[in-house]
Amino acid sequence: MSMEEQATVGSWSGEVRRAVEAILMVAIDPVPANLLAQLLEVSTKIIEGECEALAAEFEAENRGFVLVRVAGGYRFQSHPDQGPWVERFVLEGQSSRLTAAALETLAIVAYKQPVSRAQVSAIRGVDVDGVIRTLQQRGYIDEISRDPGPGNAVMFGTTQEFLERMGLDVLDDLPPLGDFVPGPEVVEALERGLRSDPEVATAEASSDGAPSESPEG
Amino acid sequence: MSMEEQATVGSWSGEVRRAVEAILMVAIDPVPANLLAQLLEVSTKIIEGECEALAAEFEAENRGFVLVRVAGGYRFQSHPDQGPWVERFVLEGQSSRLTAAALETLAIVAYKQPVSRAQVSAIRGVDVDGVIRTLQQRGYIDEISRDPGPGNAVMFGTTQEFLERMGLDVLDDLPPLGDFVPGPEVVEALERGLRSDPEVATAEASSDGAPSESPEG
Amino acid sequence: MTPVYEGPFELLLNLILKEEVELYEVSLSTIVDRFLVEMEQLEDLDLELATEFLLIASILVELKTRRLLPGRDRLDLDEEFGLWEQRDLLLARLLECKTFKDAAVVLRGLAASAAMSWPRRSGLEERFLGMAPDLLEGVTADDLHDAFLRAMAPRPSVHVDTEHIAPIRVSVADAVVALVSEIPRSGSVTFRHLTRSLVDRIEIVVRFLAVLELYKQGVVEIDQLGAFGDIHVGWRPGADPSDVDLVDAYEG
Repeated sequence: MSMEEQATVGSWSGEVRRAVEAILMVAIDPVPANLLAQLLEVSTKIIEGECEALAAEFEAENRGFVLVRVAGGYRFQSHPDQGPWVERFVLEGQSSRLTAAALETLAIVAYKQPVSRAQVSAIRGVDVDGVIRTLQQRGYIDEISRDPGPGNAVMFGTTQEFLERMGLDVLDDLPPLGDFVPGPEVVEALERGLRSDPEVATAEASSDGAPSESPEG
Repeated sequence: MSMEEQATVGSWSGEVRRAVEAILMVAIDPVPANLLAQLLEVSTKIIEGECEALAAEFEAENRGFVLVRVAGGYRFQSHPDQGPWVERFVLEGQSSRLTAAALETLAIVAYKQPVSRAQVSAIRGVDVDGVIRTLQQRGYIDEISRDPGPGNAVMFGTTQEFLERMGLDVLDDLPPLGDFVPGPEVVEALERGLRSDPEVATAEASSDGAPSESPEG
Repeated sequence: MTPVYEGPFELLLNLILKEEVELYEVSLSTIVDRFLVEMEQLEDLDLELATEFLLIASILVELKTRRLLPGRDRLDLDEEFGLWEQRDLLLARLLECKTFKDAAVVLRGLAASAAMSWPRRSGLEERFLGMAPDLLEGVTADDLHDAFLRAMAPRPSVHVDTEHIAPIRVSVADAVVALVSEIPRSGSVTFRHLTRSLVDRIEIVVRFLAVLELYKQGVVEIDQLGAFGDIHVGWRPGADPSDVDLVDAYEG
């Protein structure tokens, strides 16, 4: 199915815009125009045109958010003039503690690094994109390599900042796991996460949505 | 600084909307109306009114995203009809479709909470420890109290995450359990299946005289 | 392997409701036999689950046996009450099981439609990151260690669970008293009428036993026009309500 096939001629441009809006709304990182073009099966030029039109629309409607092109991609973000309200929200409206679930995610990255999102997600049984994003934004973890296999998944590890916060000199100072042996379903989950068969990945991702977890509050 | 002070009279409502849009754009979890009210120094009622108006606006503009009230707060999410496009984009992430057993257990916890493992187990007629643990790991349910009686059994209930995954604002939005109580024909079928009355058995066997209240035509 | 039944209720529910298509074909004998066959085919049955299956199977077999027994007069009322109670609890649990099965279907639908939308989880923009509170405040390396073990913990092993729903205690004696005050007044009433205010099936069963008791004592007449027809209960002309023995022996 492509956009052209799906939409009637009159609303074709509208359909591209709606799909772009939907994808940008859920994207964690800026989405490159060529990726959008590939996903929606239209030219990059069309995507760029639609995004510009959308950005102008939001500007004209005086929205509290903007659509910007940043770091090689498009993303939604809060309007610069709403900074003071967002600051209030950051300072007063957010929990200052990691949830138990977020701590588990951080622990998995710390002990299993390098590890991919999919692997962590397989162990935790939930979608961890949001948590990984927060941990990365806070500088506790970062991309440290790429999986050499097909798909080239991003592999995460902990940062120098993390070590400092935990009062550790080197990673080996983490409390040892002893003779801990993970249960069979954990091993299986890891294997599944490591399997880089793209077809399987697609099939899994397209079944009805993984539950996701939030890192805070 | 409050909204009233900052904004001119004419655009006051518009300013609340813009701030709400900006905050929701950076929030990771649904933001409760009363938190928005507190941050923006207006009443919860006003926030609710503005959010409803915003949601209606996006709907009318036929956007690819929606503003919804879920799990006690507001959030942006992709429009349901854009699911197929978003799916193409969200390739990573662990699918974790719940099994029938997990769903039934979840239903019991949702409707009977607070409820103990033993109570769930008694209803399902099977041991539910593994399923309960899975649901807890995925964040759908959690320990919410202890039974004051002997044994101090852990009592389980559903979480915010559960509401989010079900797309519900509050628990009361679940259809009433009464809707699922089997109809008279099922009750009758079950009764018949377990009937031990020998006279009836004979009557059935010889099929003498049509039963006056048979559910079948 | 045969379809995996989560438990004895699911299996029994399935066996009975499958028969629902042909209501007149519903036969306890068939159901009991199939239940036993399915049970035999279940592999990897752990002790707890096996016990549950056996418990249900024994109730079923007893019901079937009772059905085949001629001459119900010789049955001990207490014994019969016990069997009825078991059957009734079984029914109640099957109904409960079915209720939540149907509720689960709705949850599946809710989850599926909610999954058509993805929430925004992009989080804070760079310019706000500096002011965000330090989430690792107070977290130690040991906390991290424990969190890792929690995350990797295998599912707990199956544990023994013998809790069952406590039977509702209702007494035949109380039911007899209620009937003695009601039936003579109305002359002749249907059993349906006598139980119209009752909710719990076990209460209805007890009331039925009370009617049987009054019949045994010769103060009421029972008439049923055809199988499944209404049961008419009439006060026998001349019988004295004050003569009725209150059957304390059948309490509870």
